[in-house]
Amino acid sequence: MSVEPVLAVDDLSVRIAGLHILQGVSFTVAPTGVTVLLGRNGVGKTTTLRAIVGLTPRNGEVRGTIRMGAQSLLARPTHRLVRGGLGYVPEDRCVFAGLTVAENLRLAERRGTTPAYDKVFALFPELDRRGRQRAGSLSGGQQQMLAIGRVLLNDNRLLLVDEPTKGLAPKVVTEVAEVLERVAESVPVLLVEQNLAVVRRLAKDAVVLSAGKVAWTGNAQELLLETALTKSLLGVGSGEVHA
Amino acid sequence: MSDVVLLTLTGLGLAALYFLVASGLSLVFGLADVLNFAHGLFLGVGAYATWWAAGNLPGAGSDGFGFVVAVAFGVLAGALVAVLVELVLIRPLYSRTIEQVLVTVGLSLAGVALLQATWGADPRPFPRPAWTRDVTGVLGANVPNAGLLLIVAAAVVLGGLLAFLRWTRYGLVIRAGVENREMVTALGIDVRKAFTLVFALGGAAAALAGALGGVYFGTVSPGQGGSLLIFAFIVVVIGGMGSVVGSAYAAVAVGLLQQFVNYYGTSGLGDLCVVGLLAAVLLLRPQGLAGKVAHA
Amino acid sequence: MLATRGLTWRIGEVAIVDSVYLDLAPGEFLGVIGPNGAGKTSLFNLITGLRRPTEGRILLDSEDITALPPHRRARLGLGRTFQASSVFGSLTVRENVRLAVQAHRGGSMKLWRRAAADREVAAAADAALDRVGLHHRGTALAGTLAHGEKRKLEIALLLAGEPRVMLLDEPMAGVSAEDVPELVEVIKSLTGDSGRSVLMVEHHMDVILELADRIAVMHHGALLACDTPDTVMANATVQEAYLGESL
Amino acid sequence: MTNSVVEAPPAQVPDELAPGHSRWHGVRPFLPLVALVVAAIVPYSTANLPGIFEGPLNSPGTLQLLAICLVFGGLAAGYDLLFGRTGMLSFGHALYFAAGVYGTDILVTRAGLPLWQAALLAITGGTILAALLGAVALRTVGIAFAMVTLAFAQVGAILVARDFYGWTGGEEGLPLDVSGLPPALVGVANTVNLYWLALAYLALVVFVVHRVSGSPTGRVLAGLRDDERRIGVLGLDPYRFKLVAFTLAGGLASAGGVVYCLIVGGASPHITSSELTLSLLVMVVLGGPGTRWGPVLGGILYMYLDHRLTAFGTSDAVNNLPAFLSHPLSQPLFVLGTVFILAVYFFPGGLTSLRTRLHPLLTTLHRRP
Amino acid sequence: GSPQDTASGGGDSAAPVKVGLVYSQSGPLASYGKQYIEGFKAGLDYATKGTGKVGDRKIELTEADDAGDPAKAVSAAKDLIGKGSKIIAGSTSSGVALQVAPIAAQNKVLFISGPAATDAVTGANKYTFRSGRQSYQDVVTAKSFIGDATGKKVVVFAQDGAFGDANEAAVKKVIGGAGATVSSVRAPASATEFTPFASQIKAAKPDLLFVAWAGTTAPAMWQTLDQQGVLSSTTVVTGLDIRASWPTFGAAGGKISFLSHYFDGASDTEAAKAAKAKIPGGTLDLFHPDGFAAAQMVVRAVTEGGDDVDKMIKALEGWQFDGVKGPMTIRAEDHALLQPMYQAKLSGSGTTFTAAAQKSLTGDETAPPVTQMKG
Ligand SMILES: Nc1ncnc2c1ncn2[C@@H]1O[C@H](COP(=O)(O)OP(=O)(O)OP(=O)(O)O)[C@@H](O)[C@H]1O
Ligand SMILES: Nc1ncnc2c1ncn2[C@@H]1O[C@H](COP(=O)(O)OP(=O)(O)OP(=O)(O)O)[C@@H](O)[C@H]1O
Ligand SMILES: CC(C)C[C@H](N)C(=O)O
Ligand SMILES: [Mg+2]
Ligand SMILES: [Mg+2]
Repeated sequence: MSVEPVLAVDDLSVRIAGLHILQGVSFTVAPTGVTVLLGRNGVGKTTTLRAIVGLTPRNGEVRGTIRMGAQSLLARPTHRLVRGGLGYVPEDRCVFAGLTVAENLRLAERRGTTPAYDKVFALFPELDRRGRQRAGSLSGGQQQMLAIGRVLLNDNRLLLVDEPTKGLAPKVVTEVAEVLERVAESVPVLLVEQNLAVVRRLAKDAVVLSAGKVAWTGNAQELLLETALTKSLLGVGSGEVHA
Repeated sequence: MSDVVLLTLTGLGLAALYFLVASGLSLVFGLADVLNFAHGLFLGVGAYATWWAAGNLPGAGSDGFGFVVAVAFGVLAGALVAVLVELVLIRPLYSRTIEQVLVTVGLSLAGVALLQATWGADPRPFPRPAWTRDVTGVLGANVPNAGLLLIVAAAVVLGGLLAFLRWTRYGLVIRAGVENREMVTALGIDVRKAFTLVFALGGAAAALAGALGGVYFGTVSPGQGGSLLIFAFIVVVIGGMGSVVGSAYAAVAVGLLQQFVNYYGTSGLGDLCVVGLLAAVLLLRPQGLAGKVAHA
Repeated sequence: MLATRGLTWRIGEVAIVDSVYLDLAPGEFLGVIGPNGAGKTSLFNLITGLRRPTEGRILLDSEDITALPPHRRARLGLGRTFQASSVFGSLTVRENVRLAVQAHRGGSMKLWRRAAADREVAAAADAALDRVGLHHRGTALAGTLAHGEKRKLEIALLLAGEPRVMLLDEPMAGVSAEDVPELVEVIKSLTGDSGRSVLMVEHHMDVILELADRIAVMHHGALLACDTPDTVMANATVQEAYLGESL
Repeated sequence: MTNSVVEAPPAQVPDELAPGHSRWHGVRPFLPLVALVVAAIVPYSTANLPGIFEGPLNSPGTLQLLAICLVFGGLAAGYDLLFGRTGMLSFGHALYFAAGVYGTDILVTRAGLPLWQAALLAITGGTILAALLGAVALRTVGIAFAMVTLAFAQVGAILVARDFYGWTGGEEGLPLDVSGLPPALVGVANTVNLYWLALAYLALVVFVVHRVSGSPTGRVLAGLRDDERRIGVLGLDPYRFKLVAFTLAGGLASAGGVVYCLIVGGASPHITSSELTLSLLVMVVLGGPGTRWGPVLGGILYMYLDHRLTAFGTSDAVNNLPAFLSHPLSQPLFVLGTVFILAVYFFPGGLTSLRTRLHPLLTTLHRRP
Repeated sequence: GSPQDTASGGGDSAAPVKVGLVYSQSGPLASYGKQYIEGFKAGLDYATKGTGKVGDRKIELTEADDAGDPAKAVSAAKDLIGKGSKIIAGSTSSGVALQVAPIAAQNKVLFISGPAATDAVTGANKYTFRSGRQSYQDVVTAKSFIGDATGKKVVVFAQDGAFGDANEAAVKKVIGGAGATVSSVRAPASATEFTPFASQIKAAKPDLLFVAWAGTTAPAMWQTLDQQGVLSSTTVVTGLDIRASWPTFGAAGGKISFLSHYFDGASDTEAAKAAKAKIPGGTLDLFHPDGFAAAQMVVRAVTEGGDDVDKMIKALEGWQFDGVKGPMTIRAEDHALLQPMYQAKLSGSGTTFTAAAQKSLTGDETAPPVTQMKG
């Protein structure tokens, strides 16, 4: 590919508390569309995303290079990275339980830009209706909507999204997938996802991790078509992908 | 009648002092989630800095505008020390409550000892305007002016803090940051600054309490802050942690209760009643008067 | 076996759970579906006693358990998993399960015994770990497990208690595609023997369809339908409110 | 504020529940015994440790200091049963200790009971007090619990200060009337017996805490520390288990009070202060919460510093420094406070974490021929 | 062998005499402690005529800090006794004195308590002496302010606890015994707001108010009594504290009648001149005489008793000597130290205050009743 990638991860190693969790991971994220990061539980997908946004725990150690355009991301504080256009939706939603929904959203507003409330409320009308409810009392799915809504308030150069459909009702899964699809039209997305149906719908490129290393990279749709490959990499035949 | 007026107004003065001490504590404890046992040190710094300024700082003095300058200097010093403490000692320890306890306990021991090493253990007369020693007649009661000064100051601090929390974004950032600092940074906010600010405010409020406490007690001594602290803690807890308004209600309740029980009951009963009130409030409403229900 | 009678939980004016009548027969597998926020987790919280209902009763073996605290209900054979994994993070995986086994078998209030010496507990715990495929992680601290592994540990904790009625709150959420079939097998095996009943919330429809004898649909706190999978899937409201157009 | 739940102490697997796998596996169980024997024969040594102790190891002054340290080692270990192992942050533990001290003192001095009866009554009383107050306080959790326990302890402090019927001696304290005591516990020449008594107390507490932590109940306590709701859903009543831990710890503290009363020869209101509870917390954190030896070491070190720094402050080494250094350094509390702060940054996880942190160094040294 | 062999003083006639001084070098009473030790050193110099020796034997002082904590004091005392000190002196606070006294008796060493004011040290045991005044002597001095007590109304305002109890009891005995009706208003030592107590006192309309209050809240207490008009409505008596505290009375200072243990200029004895010449700063203060007297007693004990504690006791009991305050007598029956006491007035403003003696009372006039020696 001749196009400059928006994100280039090279030889990324992460150690936490003595465990060598990522061992020389390299991949790139294309400037358009969704790149999906796949792998079984515990291979280090979340660890990878967190290393990119600079959220490796204190007792962890990161080596290698991560670049967005010409800029190195390592050793820059998270809030700078995010203000520079790196949006992050964490795995466990991490909404602020003690704040109301509206306050959660207000917090995500960035100075200097107009927050796109209309866009967010169009996608998730629930968030508008529940503005005064404490986020901690939202149902699991509602919290996920809030977490995604929060990053969509702003313009981003790259979105990192960790398992956004986990625990969502089928209908909402579809909706989230649609949202991400639309978002991906304007912003590249690096997505961690277990739901292969969602992957099939969204993903352009795929990176498969296995035991802390990259096991496969390439076109996502091709991956899903090749039953043998998906079976060996992900342990499921593409036919078994649940609808 | 004049007894009741006198007890009420002096009780409110006492409440104002508690509130001034508690407000900074509540802010730091409730918002930054730091059980700050070094709060007494900030009080001491404020008091000693004011005392020092009145005697040594050009333009400052013990009366009129000079006194205002001296108090301002004290408040500034308190804020500065608090910021330094936050930057150097607390910053690496957020969300490690227990280590914070160790550090702030250490700080309060070392800080008070340092004050004592520098200025001695004995109380020093505190510079203060002459009118603060006088009384004002209210409905036949001789109400000390120092108490009235405290009430005014407490009202101003309460209003200021509420405005800060309600109308600035910092309030929101801080509340979110207490829950999950990481996630706040992941929204592109430099949460560290907000927390430093909380400490600065907490330190300033404490220093003001220290300076006005000096006016009230007429002296300043190294341990003065510590002795007020236990009631301030009680006020913070009764009021509901982190709720400035709650602290204000609780301070009034505690101040009046103590005053009236001490007058009509036997000695020592006032303190017991306050402790009893604390236990009762916590058992019936563990989140404190103004606290919200913690979610399961 | 388990029944709710007009179970209602209100916060202010809003009914989060709204007059739910539910009957779970011995050995039955009842799937619970419904949009996010329908009140499924809340229903579980009411049944297990973490929340008190504002109205209605809960019956276990036709005995009224509405007023019992959570631990008494658990003692009567009610076990659950949590939607957000809640395991004992500072204990090892194995200790987690041993604790659950011990809680179930009684004898937890023994201050002067050596816990490690109880071979029966250890054996039962290892069996439970084997069953969810976590044996090799026995010595890891539960807090450091990856998400999917925590879900399995949750199930192991549940298994250890040998409950008669199990409430599973989205056990598949976050489990990697590969492990889903395995976990489905585990859950299936739970119900095969003895008259054990299961109430399971799950958004993975294929899993629900594979396991459930009947499906209850919740919507805005109320029970919209409770019927065989085919009937429920055919229901237009369910289609519209929950499933949407399939991917 | 939502976050009213106290964060559990840093995750530590209780030694007893952790898998054992070291080269020392075979020897380790005996190490505590060896330590006990060594500690027991210390009074036979005339070794001089200049700078560390004022006199030789067997001098009364040194033994007295060591005895106090040992009692606090035991007290901290008992407190850790609450804090490090069950995750309960009590700010009122000093109350039960004080109940032991004042109970013994009052029963011996004011009521004239023989020591063994007084001790028995004091310990029983302290334990019952812990059970009663615990039963009330445990209706709350987190910071609220900490504050209710603090409030109870504060009531204790007020009652002692009030000096009802002259029982407690108020702020002056109550010297112990030794006329009815066994002669072996009285007099400077018998300090060694007090030392052994303290050692026995420490050994008892460590043994009990260790035993309980490794028991089925201990497992539940460790679970409570992580997730109380989960324990309930597993079919166990959290309240009962917490009350048992609270009562047991209270009883151990009362027993410590009896020993302390004998060592110091009286009671003074210092021990009812909220600072003492706070120091217990500091001791445990200094050593390493939830570990077997951490709290013990923390308690011993804390008390050692607390007593010895007064001598350090007046030593020539300090006095000869320039004023801006010698003035603060001659304040024992300044040095003590500074030590805490430094400890947090230099030994995070407590003294016991030193072992793991030094491990790489030791192994490299070992490999050298 | 024995696990612990106590070093013994030995009978070597040229060996130094070990004297242990346990007092507050740090903590809240550090200033009192400082005066004590300055006084002690001056007294030692005076009593040994500058040699620091008794006969051929040097007096070897070992100082230990108790930081105001009896537990630390007991440890220090045991340490010193273990190392062969036959004499312990010091105890800045009553709590320390009361807990060290039994240690002295258990180990048969001499204990000379310092500034600790509690009456309970007197007659505590035959090994215990005191070098300062006791609460009872304060109260007798206070009584001298009202002349004939018959029919007068006296109120005691004191803090809760043993110090307050002792003062209240003493006033009831001394002034009440002389025909006055005595009532009391008590407040917790931790109180910060004194209006309720001031109101109670005012409502009682006393002829004499006796205030026994120690601690850092004292200035606030005085200010409140002044503001509520208590000071101007009756005779108010209290003890005069150290110089550093004088400015904290502010305007209230002039309205109070002070009883005084000592202040610079209260006496003009030989000892006082010697002490003044010797101590740093040259101004005597409240507790310098206590240290000075303690040193005189130590020298006397060693001179007459050598290493024999029983002989030391014999030598001290009934001994009369000239201290800083004037003639002092150690009463043989209970070791009370009979000494002059003073009435004083404070004047001045800002930071410069001076005390002036109004009257001095002799040791016999202020003698406490004889107590039974307890052990
Ligand atoms: N703070 C930590 N301390 C110790 N080990 C950790 C920590 N965080 C993660 N790990 C370990 O790193 C490995 C990778 O974890 P990670 O969360 O990145 O996996 P994942 O691919 O996101 O899995 P999942 O699909 O379950 O979310 C796991 O084995 C996990 O136990
Ligand atoms: N404590 C509370 N206060 C206010 N509203 C609450 C509270 N707890 C739950 N709710 C509301 O009740 C509704 C039901 O929540 P519940 O968690 O039971 O949903 P759910 O069916 O489990 O959803 P999901 O599938 O997303 O987990 C939600 O709208 C939620 O916001
Ligand atoms: C130093 C003095 C104030 C001593 C005090 N009177 C006491 O007995 O404790
Ligand atoms: Mg993950
Ligand atoms: Mg749910």
